[in-house]
Order: sequence, then structure tokens, then C-alpha cells
Amino acid sequence: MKTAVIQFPGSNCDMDAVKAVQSTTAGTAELVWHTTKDLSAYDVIVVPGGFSYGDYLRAGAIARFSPVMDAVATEALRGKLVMGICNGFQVLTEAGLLPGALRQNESLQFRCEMAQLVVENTDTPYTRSYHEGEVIRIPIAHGEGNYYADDATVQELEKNEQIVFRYRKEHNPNGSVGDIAGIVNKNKNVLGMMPHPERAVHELLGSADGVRLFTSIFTTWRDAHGTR
Amino acid sequence: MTWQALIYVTLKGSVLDPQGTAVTKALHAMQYTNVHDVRVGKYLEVVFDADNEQAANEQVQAMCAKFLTNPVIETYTYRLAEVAS
Amino acid sequence: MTWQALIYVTLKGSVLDPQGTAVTKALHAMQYTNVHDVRVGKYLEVVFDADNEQAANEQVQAMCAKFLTNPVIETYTYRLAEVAS
Amino acid sequence: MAHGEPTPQQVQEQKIYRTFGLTEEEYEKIIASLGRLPNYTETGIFSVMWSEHCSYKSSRPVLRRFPTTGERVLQGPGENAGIVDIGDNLAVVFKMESHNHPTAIEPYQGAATGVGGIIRDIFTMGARPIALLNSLRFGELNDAHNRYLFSHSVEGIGGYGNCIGIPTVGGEVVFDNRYTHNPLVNAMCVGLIAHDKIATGTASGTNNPVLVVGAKTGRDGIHGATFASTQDPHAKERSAVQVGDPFMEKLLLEACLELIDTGKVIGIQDMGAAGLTSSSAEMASRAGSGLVLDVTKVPVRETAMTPYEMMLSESQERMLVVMEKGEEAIAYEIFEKWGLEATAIGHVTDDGFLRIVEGETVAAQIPVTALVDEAPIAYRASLRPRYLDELRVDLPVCQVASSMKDELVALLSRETIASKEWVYDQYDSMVRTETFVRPGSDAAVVGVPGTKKALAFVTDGNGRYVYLDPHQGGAMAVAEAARNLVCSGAQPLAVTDCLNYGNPEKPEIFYQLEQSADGISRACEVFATPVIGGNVSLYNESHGIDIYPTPVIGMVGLIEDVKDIMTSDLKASGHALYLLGDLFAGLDDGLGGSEYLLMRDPMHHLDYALPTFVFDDEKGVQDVCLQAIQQGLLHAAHDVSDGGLLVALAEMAMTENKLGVQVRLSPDHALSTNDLLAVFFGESPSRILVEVAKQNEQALTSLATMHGVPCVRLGEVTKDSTFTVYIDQDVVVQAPVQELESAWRGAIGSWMNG
Ligand SMILES: Nc1ncnc2c1ncn2[C@@H]1O[C@H](COP(=O)(O)OP(=O)(O)O)[C@@H](O)[C@H]1O
Ligand SMILES: [Mg+2]
Repeated sequence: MKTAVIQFPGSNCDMDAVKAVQSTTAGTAELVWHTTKDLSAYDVIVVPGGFSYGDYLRAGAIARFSPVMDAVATEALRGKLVMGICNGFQVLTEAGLLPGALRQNESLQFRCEMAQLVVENTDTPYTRSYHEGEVIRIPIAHGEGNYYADDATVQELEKNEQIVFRYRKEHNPNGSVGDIAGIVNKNKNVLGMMPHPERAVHELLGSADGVRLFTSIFTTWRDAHGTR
Repeated sequence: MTWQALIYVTLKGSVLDPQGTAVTKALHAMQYTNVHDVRVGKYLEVVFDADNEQAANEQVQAMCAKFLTNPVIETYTYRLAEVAS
Repeated sequence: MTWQALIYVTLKGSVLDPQGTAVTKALHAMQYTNVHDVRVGKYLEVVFDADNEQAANEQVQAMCAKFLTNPVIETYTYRLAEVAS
Repeated sequence: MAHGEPTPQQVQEQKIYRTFGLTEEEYEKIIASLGRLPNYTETGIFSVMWSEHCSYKSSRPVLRRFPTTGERVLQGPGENAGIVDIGDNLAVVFKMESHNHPTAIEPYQGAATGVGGIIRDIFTMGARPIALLNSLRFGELNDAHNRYLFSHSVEGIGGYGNCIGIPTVGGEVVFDNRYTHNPLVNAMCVGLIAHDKIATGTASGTNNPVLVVGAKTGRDGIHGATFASTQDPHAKERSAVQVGDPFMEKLLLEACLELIDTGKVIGIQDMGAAGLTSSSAEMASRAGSGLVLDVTKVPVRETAMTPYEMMLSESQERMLVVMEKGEEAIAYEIFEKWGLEATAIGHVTDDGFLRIVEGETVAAQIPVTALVDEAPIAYRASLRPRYLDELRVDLPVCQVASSMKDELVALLSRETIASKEWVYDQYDSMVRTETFVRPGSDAAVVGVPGTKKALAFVTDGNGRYVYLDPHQGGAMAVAEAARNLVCSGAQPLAVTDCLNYGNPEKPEIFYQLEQSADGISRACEVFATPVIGGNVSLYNESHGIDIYPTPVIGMVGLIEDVKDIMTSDLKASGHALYLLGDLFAGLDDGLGGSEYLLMRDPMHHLDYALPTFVFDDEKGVQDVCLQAIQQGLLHAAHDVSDGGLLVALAEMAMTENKLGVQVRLSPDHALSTNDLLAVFFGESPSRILVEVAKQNEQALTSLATMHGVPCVRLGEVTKDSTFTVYIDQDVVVQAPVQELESAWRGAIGSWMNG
């Protein structure tokens, strides 16, 4: 399994994503500079966290016009796994690969803490190693993580089972609608989530609950490709 | 010809504006209790060349729709004026 | 009487506006190379009561000087209009 | 004269140098060094180089007393940051810096650019920044302006650090109205480096090109210098508020590290205070060389900038780089990839002059030695303040409102004691995924990739202590920093410091500076933690009132094996609780300097002397604690500091594990209410609370006995989440941990979130 971790100017969780993939799966991962126009050589694409272009104007607004984003869209359309974490989620919504938008946290403050997520849907390539309804601990670190979509869109998401993670009731750290923390597209191959699974891959980091997200991806790939 | 567009971006009416609420509260705490409501948005001044007013209008609208605002949550208005280049 | 003040806050001309610079560069990369300059500021809509226009003006200026802007790095302009209460 | 500036004669006749903050003697000295009258630009250059900020003219004689060498020290003071060896061909690079005055004026940008500046000091050495800390002082939160300064400073610190992707892992916040008009914002950055990658700020090799890299230059922060007055020596800093661009700095950081990695960099230095002037003069000085710089080549973002403005601009996110001749293209290529500018503006010479040209015209020509080595030293008068000889040593009589429990709850909700979550939850403390102990324990712990090692960091300082006893207070700051590292399982390595004081021209203030620096020096010798760098901030006074003398100690420790990482939260019921150190120290020491006394008797709290502090006791307690951790005897360790014994115990109990504490004190005579207050809330130093499993109690007590350290069993960790303190058979404090916790956790938020 070959993973591309996209590096925009201002990405800062790029190396963390590379390390997480390498330490939790038998796959490889490498940084791919944002000017790259072809991603066909990769099986999985991660749009990592950070402050691409300083988050100026709106988080993700400038990055989504980077040359690499056309290639990301192409591979997403082909069914490859594309995962946006935090700033990556913001970029994917700005690019229209996922519905909705991420607003400033209701508290108006950046929040960094261990969040508790409920796994809502285990029938995705990203969550097959979790149990439905399981509560997992994954850190958040964002100022604009307040997911918004209008009522019709949220109903769509519910109906199609696109909501993958919610914050535990009463523990919503940012005011997102329906406590939404992560969603997939209709096809379920594109995931966007505000929490950082790559920061929860070892007990020394306070949680290892993120490991199974990466092993889910790896298992999905292996099932499709055998052990290449 | 050189133009200046003054663009005002606000959250759509249906989208909560926590920043506006916070400013209102702070003003109340400072005894400005006569303040009913505050909404906080973005303000952009863009200076650019365009052949005529219509082209200038079109460009502002295109830039706003594509990039300067996010139509999922924001709306905008703008004013346009010719400036000395 | 009820008033609406539209307040435009920008960084002073000599102060670095990193956000404006980033937006300008992004517009250039999107082929809007005719854009000379972008400055990004804040936009506030404040609705409040005041007995007359002068009082309304005074209050807007006081709120701006004391709280809504920091005169060390920012300047502002505003428009004021009476609105139905 | 060019640019409509005053002529050299006018500078002299109209005493324009005075408005730059130069004294008559200093101006005469300039004429003597040059052998002629300085022109306007030269006068400006001298004035900033000889300012307190750049020349340390008041503090240099004091700083010389610090111990600065040690087996592990690879780089002491003098470079942009100090470096300490941690084995495996790796070294840790760190420094702390103040940004107090800009913060008072524009808290968000002031604090943010403080963080930006200290990060540049670290990567300029070639090191990858791995952690940030910050030490903050504000007036109390019942005042709206204090809340404004506090919230915006925190937002600015987070805004910069979060964006650039360096975790902010620790720090401290103290609230006291002595800081109302002079908030303190001290930022510390730590980096990691391989021995063979260390870069320095030297401009050597005649004809080697000099490059400006990073942001364009604007008029940021120069008006201040023009209008600075001698009466208000820091007015210049005050008007110098810049806007930071962390995105630009992230690119600059990556580009500079990539460039240094090529091995083609001769020298590199960030442009901090006094921008191009100080960076070029210092780089030339270190090499004993000269420089020619053409200001028309400097990339600018404003038009018609004069050489004077160019040299004095404090635009952020810029560096000065000397490359090997002919290798400039490497720099251009790397910087272009990162979307940044790199421009050659001159070269190294061998004549010892800093020569600024504007095309064909020479705008300034000054011997580097005159700017740097011959900077004047101000030998300030020192006078022991009277109040020091009038301090009381008896026990204060306090009116206890109702119960001891209520006293504890009140103390826990004091903003200085309360949880700082409101602050550090706004900081990304986890990016880089090496943060093993996040804010909230005694010290932060960050892993060293590729090894079993980890580094521990802490900042500590208590201005009130230093006010009450400058020498001992200085020593206690170092001791507390070391103690916090030890509680986290780390061996203290070295120190960086930030010396924040009032007006040094007042002899009593200078005495505080001098004495506390001596106390710090003495302690650094005892703990074998040399001072490898730091920063001085003076003139923290307004309306004639000076801040408390507030030296802040930043300390770094090494954990050889991550298995030894220790935290302060209780782990399991049934474990025993011990105190290393003197349980009843308060009976002799009283409440002097304590937060409790400030709370209950704000009018007289400064009348009482500090608790005694004995180096040997401190060392003994720390040695036992660290060895016990390394032998695997402990499950938690927490030092007794602000708020005293019960606050420390309560902090240990407030964990996710829902545990309680039952302790019993058995004094050898009956205690009065005032005795009890001193035992519970007195801030006697040199004490550590530890959690021990039953089977290890024996081993712990023998270890302590071997070192002659008192080690008292206080009680046990309980399953029911209640906090109970007995004196012999009587319950004197009892409360659900939950009640203590909500007082402690909620205090700052309830002020800030309204
Ligand atoms: N400004 C701050 N930034 C980050 N962390 C902070 C800050 N202030 C306090 N903390 C964290 O809160 C915890 C408690 O701080 P403090 O009470 O000062 O500890 P101690 O008394 O052990 O020195 C520490 O982990 C510290 O790093
Ligand atoms: Mg401590």
C-alpha cells in the first residue's frame, strides 16, 4: 500500500501522518509536494492537518486551488481512498469533495484536547476495525472545526449513512451540527474528520485508538489487492 | 482602468454568528446596553485593472463566488469605484 | 431612534497585512494577474439606539476607539443610517 | 543632505541624538570612535546598538557572574541560543526571550511576535524546533483591561505556535496587580540538532556573499526609534508593534533548515531587535570581519525607504545569511521552492567596517568593534532596600472564614493556583506526535525520535519571593524548576533565563537584579545546571511602580529512558502517599510569601519573610525522588509549591481515575489554627509528594534514610473519591474531590467566559 501525504505550504501534521501510516501498517508513506499533478501511483491519499497557506481568508480556501487538488479529485473519482484530517477536511469541503463547511468554533477559541468520539458507521473502509457505537479517544486541535451543513444536507448525510464519527453527547467541543466529527462522501471512499487519528497511535501519546483507523485502511487495500 | 472593490462578507442569516454574539455581550458589559445586535464579517479591499465597469463587476462576482467567499455559509455585497492607477 | 453602523476595520497602511498578501498571491496563481493589491479587514454591523445622529456618531467612535479596534495597528471608517426599530 | 535628513552638524547642534536615547557622553564617545561627527543614519545605528535592549549595558556586569560551562555545554551564551549535548550525537538547543512592552500595547501581536522571535533564535542554529513554553504575568482578572491583555496574549501565543506547528507544551501564569500595567510575556523555544549540523552567526571569509531572506522589509518599528526619548527609554519598544506572519515563518523555518543542511552556509542569524543593524554588526563582530551592504538591494514592501529606515526596521520573519562564495544559487533555488525571496545585498570584507551603501553613495561607515565591543557599560548604583530589614518572621494571625475546607476551596479557586486549562487548551500541545506529557503535570515531556530518550521542560519564577528576598528568591526559582523536572523523572541539564525587572537606574531595583542573579548563579552551581543563554527586560515600571523583580527560569532535563517518565496524577487506590522533606516546616517558616497570605491579608502580605531555603535539603529531596523514580518505586510525584501542601495533594487527586486521598498528620504537639494554616498552606520549599505501591514503601524509606532525607507516610490513595485530612483522630478537612476540582478547574474560565 502506497500512501501519499500531501504537503501544502503551511501543512504541519504531514510528517505525523507519514509516521502514523508507517508505524501502524505494513504500507509505505511519503510526502508529496502540492505542485504534483499526478497521484495515480498511490493507493491512498492523505490530506494532512496544519495551516495550509496560513489558513488565511478561510481554512482550506487557498490550498484547494493548489495544482495537486485536481489530481486528488481525479483519484477520488476513481474510488481511491482519500482522507482529510483537520485542515485536510477543511480543504476537501472547500474543494467540494465533501459537503458542508467548517466554521469557527462556537467558543471562538482554538481547542486542543482529547475528544471522545462515537463510531457511528463501521461500514466504511476507514472504520471496519471498530465496533458500531464504540467510544474512542482521539485528540482534536482546531479553531475552525465547527461543521455546518443545511438541514437538507444533514438529512442526506443521515440517510446515506455518511456520518462516521460524532462527538459524544454533551461533549461537543466546537458546536458542530448533530455533533458531527467526521463524514464520508456517498461513495464512502473520501473521509473528512476534524479529530487527529495520527495523534492517537501509541499509549505514550495518551491513546492508541487511532491505530484501527489505519489498520482498517490497510485491510481494505489488502482485501482489494492481495499482499502486494 | 483601475478599480477598487470594497467587499463585505457576512455569514448567512441562517448561520449562527458567535463572534457577533460575543461582541454584543462585551459591549453590554461595557455599559453599552443600548446595542441590540452585532454581526461580524470580513471586509476586503481589492485593487485591480479592468477595461470597463461591466468587466470589473463580472470579475468581482467571479472572484467572490469562486474564492473570496464560501457560499455554503457566507453572503456578500460590494461597492466598486474607479481609482487613479 | 435606532441606528445601524457599518464599520470597516483595516490594518493601517504601513502595517504588514499577511492575509492580504496571501490572498493577492492566490489570486495571481488563479490567473487574476490584474489584481494589484488586496487588504483584508473586519466588517461589523452594529444596531443600537441613540437619541440623535450626533449621539449615534459619538457612540460609534467611542466603541471603535475603546474596544472594536486597536488604534496602534488598525484604522476604521463607518457609515451610519437610521433604521426602523 | 540625502532624504532631507538633518546634517551631522544639525544632529550635533540640535542634539538630535538625545531623541534617539543617546546620552552626551555616549555621543562624545561616538565622535571619538569615528574621529568625526556621525551622520543621521550612523547616529541611529549607534543608538540602537548601544540601547539597553541590544547592548545589555546595565545588566552585562551582572550576567558575567552566571556559571556558563559544563561537560555537556556545546554552546554557552553569546550565540542566538545555547546548546547542550544529550548523547547519541544529538543536542538540545534552547532560549527564552521577553516581549513585555509590545504586549502591553497590542497583546495579540506583541505576544505572537515574541513567539516568532524566539523560534527564529532556535532554527538559526540549525535546530528543528520541537517545543514552546511561555511564562506569563498579568494583573488580576477582576479588571476588564487585565482580562483583555490576558486573553489576547494567550490567543496570540497560540495563534503563532499553532500555525507554525510547534507544540506549546508548558509554561506558567501568575496573576498579581503588580503586573497590571506591565504584563510579562516570556517565551521559550527548544530545538533538537545533530552535532555536525550546528550553525552559527558568523560572517567570515572575505568576499562571501551576504543574503537577506524571508519577508520584505517595511517601516515596522522605526518611528519608535526616531521619537524615543531619554526619559522613557522603552518608548521606542512600545511604539514598535509589528504584525507577525506565522505562515511566512513556517516557510522560512523549512527553507533555512534545508539550506543549512547543504553545508554551504557560513553564518546565519535572525533579524530581531534593531533588524539589519544588529544582525549584521553581530555577525561581523563574531568573525572579526567587516561587511558592505547595499540597501537598494533589500526587498521592500514600502516605497522610498531611506538607509536609516532600512537599517532600523524591525520587520519580522527575516534572516541574514552568509553563503560560500559562488554557492548563492543553492539558496535561491531552495527559497524559491518555499515561495520566499533570497537576495544578495552585499559581501564580507576584511577591514572591520560595517559599510552601508545606497548604490554609489556611502550612507554609513562604522568600525564593527565600536558598535559591539565598545558599547558602553553602565555601572549602576546598588542599594539594599529598607523593607528587607523590616520583614517579620512570626506567624501571621489570619481570620479563617469558616472551615479549613472552605479555605482550601477558596485557595484552589485563586486564579494563580487554579488550573490553567483555559490557557493551554488553546495551544496545540500535541503536533509532531512526540508530546508524552502534556501541560498539566509538573513538567512537559517530549520524546527524542529514534532513541529511548525524552526531554523535560519547565519554566518557573516567583516575583513575590524575589521581592521578599532577592538572593534566596533567585535561588528558589532555580530549585523549583529543577524539582519540577525531577518530579517528571528527568535529570536537570541546563538553564535559560529571562530577567524581568523595573527601572535599573533606581539603586534598589538594581540591587534586586544583582542579588537575585547571584542567587540564581549559586543555585545553578549546586544543581549543575549552567546558564546557556537568556534575555533581560528592564524598565518594567509605570506610574513610578516597578513590577516585582521577576527572573524566570527555563530549564531542560533529560530522561534516559521513557519508562522513567513520571506524572503528578494519582494512579491507583491502595497506594501509599509519602512526603519527602519536612512535613511541619510551616511551623517555623510561617506563611511568608504565600498565596494564602496574599488572599487573606493583601494589605500586609509583604510584611513577612520568606521561608528558609537550604541547598542541601533541596538537593537531598531531589536526589531521593529521582532515584526512586529510576528504581521504579513511584507511581506519581508532585512538588509542593504555590498554595502549599493541601493544594499539592488536591492537585494530585484531580485525575480522570476518580480516586480519593486520606491522609493523617500526627504533630508532636497540639496545633493552633494559625499553626495549622502554616502547615497546610505555607510554601516551604524542598518538598515532594509521592505515590508508592505497598510493596515498595520499605525501599523508598530506606533510600530516603540513606540520603538523610525526611520521608513521612501521610496516608493512602482511596477508591472513594473523597479528600480527607486528619490531625491525629480528628477530621479537619473533608470534601468530595469533585467539589475541589470544580473550584480549581472552573476559576479562570468563569472570569473569561463571562
Ligand atoms: N502559560 C502556560 N502555557 C502552557 N502551559 C501552562 C501555562 N501555564 C501553566 N501551564 C501548565 O499547567 C501546569 C501547572 O502549572 P504550574 O501551576 O505553574 O505548575 P508548578 O506549580 O508545578 O510549576 C504545568 O503543566 C504547566 O506547564
Ligand atoms: Mg510543580
